[in-house]
Amino acid sequence: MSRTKHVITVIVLSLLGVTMLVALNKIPNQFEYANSISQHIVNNAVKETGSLNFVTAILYDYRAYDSLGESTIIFGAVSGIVLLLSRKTLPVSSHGLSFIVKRTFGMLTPFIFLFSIYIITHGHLSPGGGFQGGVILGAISIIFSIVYGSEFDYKRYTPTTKTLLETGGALLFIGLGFLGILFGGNFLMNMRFLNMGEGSLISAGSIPFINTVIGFKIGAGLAIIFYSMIQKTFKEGVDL
Amino acid sequence: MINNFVFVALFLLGFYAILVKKNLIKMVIGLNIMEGAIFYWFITLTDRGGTIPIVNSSQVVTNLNDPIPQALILTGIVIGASTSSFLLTLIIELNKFTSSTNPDQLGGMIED
Amino acid sequence: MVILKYLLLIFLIMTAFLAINFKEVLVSIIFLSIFSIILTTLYLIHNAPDVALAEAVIGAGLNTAIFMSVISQVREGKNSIFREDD
Amino acid sequence: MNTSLIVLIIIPLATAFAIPFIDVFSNKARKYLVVLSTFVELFVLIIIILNNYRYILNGTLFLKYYMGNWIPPIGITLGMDMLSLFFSTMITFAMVFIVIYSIGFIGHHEGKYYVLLFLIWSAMQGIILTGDIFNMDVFLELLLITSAPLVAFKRNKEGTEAAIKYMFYGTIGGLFVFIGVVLVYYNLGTLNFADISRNFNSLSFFIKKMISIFFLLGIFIKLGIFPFHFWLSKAHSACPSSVSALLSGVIVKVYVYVFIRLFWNVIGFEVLIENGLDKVILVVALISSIIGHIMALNEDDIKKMLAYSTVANLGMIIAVLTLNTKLAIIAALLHVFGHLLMKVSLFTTTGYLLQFTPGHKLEDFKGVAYKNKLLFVGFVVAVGGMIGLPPMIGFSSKWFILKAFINQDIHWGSIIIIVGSIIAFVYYIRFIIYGFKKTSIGTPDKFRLILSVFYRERVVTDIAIFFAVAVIIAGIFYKFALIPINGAAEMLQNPYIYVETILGG
Repeated sequence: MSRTKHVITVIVLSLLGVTMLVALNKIPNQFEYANSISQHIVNNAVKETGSLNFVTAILYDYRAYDSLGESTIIFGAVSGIVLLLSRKTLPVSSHGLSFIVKRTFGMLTPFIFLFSIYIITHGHLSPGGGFQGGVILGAISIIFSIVYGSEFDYKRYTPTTKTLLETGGALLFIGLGFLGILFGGNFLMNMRFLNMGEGSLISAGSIPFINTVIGFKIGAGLAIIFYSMIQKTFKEGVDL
Repeated sequence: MINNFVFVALFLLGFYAILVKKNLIKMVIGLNIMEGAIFYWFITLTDRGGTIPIVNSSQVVTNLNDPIPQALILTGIVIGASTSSFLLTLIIELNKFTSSTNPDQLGGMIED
Repeated sequence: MVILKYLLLIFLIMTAFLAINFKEVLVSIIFLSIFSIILTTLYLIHNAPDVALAEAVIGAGLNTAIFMSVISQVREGKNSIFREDD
Repeated sequence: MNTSLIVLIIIPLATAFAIPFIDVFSNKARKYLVVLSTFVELFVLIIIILNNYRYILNGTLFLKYYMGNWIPPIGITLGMDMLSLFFSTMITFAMVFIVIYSIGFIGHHEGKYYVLLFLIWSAMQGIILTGDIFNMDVFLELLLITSAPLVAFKRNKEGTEAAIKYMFYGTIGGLFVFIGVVLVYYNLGTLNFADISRNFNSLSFFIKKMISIFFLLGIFIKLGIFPFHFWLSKAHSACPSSVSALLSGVIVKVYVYVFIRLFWNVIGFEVLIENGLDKVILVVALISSIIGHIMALNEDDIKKMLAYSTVANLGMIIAVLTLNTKLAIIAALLHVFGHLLMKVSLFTTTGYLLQFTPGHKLEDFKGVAYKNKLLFVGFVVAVGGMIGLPPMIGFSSKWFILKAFINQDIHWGSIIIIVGSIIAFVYYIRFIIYGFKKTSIGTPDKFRLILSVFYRERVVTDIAIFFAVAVIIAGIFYKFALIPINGAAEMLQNPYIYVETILGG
């Protein structure tokens, strides 16, 4: 872009910025908390859903349909990326990092896995939940393909298991939704069965199950994304 | 007042990156900065100075932060991550045909 | 706490500006992950732990990994991008 | 509480998830699953129509569904009123035939193509039936990220470029809609359509204007209206014909639905009149219509020309909507229905005809009429519809549009539409003329052998001809289409029905 075009866009953007700033400062800065729906949620979320963490209560119970849409977005991104990057040539294995790094990660990966399982299952008690835990699970597969080379990742965590995990997780989520209908309620109803007291692990009805399902689904999805991205090929990628 | 200024500054910085920058990867970075700006602005708007929206038992805590914006932003962050990872795949794909990541040969964002 | 917040806000704008205007793409990606980390601390200051955890994991962790893998496969300039030896 | 609403959304979603699952076990089962689930979805919709046939006739259909048993303002509610029923039936019929067309056009070796196709289908149903503003934003994003890989399906240079541009414009549009959602939640505290429209007028004049501006910006970027229409022609032409039929014909209609739902039910059209935005929309939409026609004129690549004519027709639809009379809404909805049929039939026929031509340019169109005479007649019928010849639906919808403009005596609007139709006549006819020209160079069949890669020839031609016949049938019996459209126009004229049925119930 020539110099003048550069300057013009900067001037136009700063003018736009000034108008936005003036407009945004006119909003009353006191957020009327009373008449908003969060007042109801804060007051009786623990009774209705059993989850102590209100953000997880909203994500996986009050607005669980949003999280279904959300995990479909990730599913769509994954199938889009696989559609584009499914190379016809044989993936060449990148040969991983030095021995020291491999040994340290050998010791570290189980704890990362444990941490992500903790984040997923304790979604309704402490901060965290299916999405964040699932991304950490995906990070483990990223570690595999960087530190140990994508061929190691290919053998340990084969693409078929990844697709099975992802699509299985998604179908399980819809199954959990229909389970709500089976119990006489509506789609994605929170069945408060096997409820062992307030703060215990399995205490918020279907929220922990939705958490684990989403966690594994996102972990597998990110593993697929990263695996199909990291592949290197020798010659020019073959077309359709 | 400060938060609105930060939001507008970051939002337009990202917008500037998309309009002007030569490198496609820089444009995706600008997109991420725009999304981060909106999410941070939403949190500052609805921050009542309350405590973390997690209670340790069923007694009602009065002064809690609003949990709904946090749920919306969590969904937004994950949407932003999947859109930018797909955009980057398209950039890898484009690089097979043109050896540079310069959007000008794309005919630029504005002209057809 | 308030001074820390304003300090971090200044840092935020600086890293965003540098992430965009730095010549080297690799360095601007590092600035993007610093941007996410500062955003995480700001979310913690605003009492939003879930969002902070998500931003940390996705912004600093995932985005950087994916940007890096894209950088390694995308070459500016003439040479074909798939030569293995460079 | 009728679960048929959620079943409408979940069936394509479940098939999209099940296709890779079944691929792992046997790759032949995918064909039967794809066909089976399209007809199950069609069957569910027909059941809905037959069940409440009386309500549809007198235009008072309203189905509600509370997600997870939460009462409206707290949880997410699905609502199907006359407008959603009209759009949902239109989209389901179009999608059934597009899926069958792509079975013939693309074949079965592309597993991920059908996954994305069904994800788009469930995203569209999700947007049409949802009653929650953030949920609509999530599904809009889902529609964007699943249609972008299909734009880049051909994996050549134009396809990838078009997809990158499509993604950037779409994401920025999505961000503006999200800012609108943020402002709505901050000022009103609720995310439910009915709850927002109930106390939207309690806001100050300035905030109402800001919220409607942000929503307008987001929707106009996605619709490809005048200042942001650069991406649309590249995106709709760089993909295989079945995908461009899907994009130009069906996905764009969902954004028209979002425009109507947002500015009639949620924000209420008086707010737009009050802050003078409706005149702005009218002018911008008409400019976009004229620019679309002019750009289509100087474009000689047939698919880009069809994409620009979509921009032009969208401008026309949005312009007529802003007149906000009952007749105007009926005209707009009829034109949405007509344009869907004609655009899908145009893209399906060109998809078949383009396999005989070396390129998409005008000169390559020589002698195409003699390859498949019946199909070229279908092409001519669809072109006649777009121009507005009497028996086709294009004529009746343009007739209503002109009547709506004249009743409001905005004569410069009707002049622009007439001039646009004349320009459309010019740039469509040249393709038909070239089609009938005899080709002097060698036998054209030489091309056919190289390029014909169709999986099943019969399916492609039958679907294309079916759509052309549908254009004529809809044109003659458009009175039947008017039944749901009248009901929808009634419901839009008094939005309090929507609020009472969702919140009052």
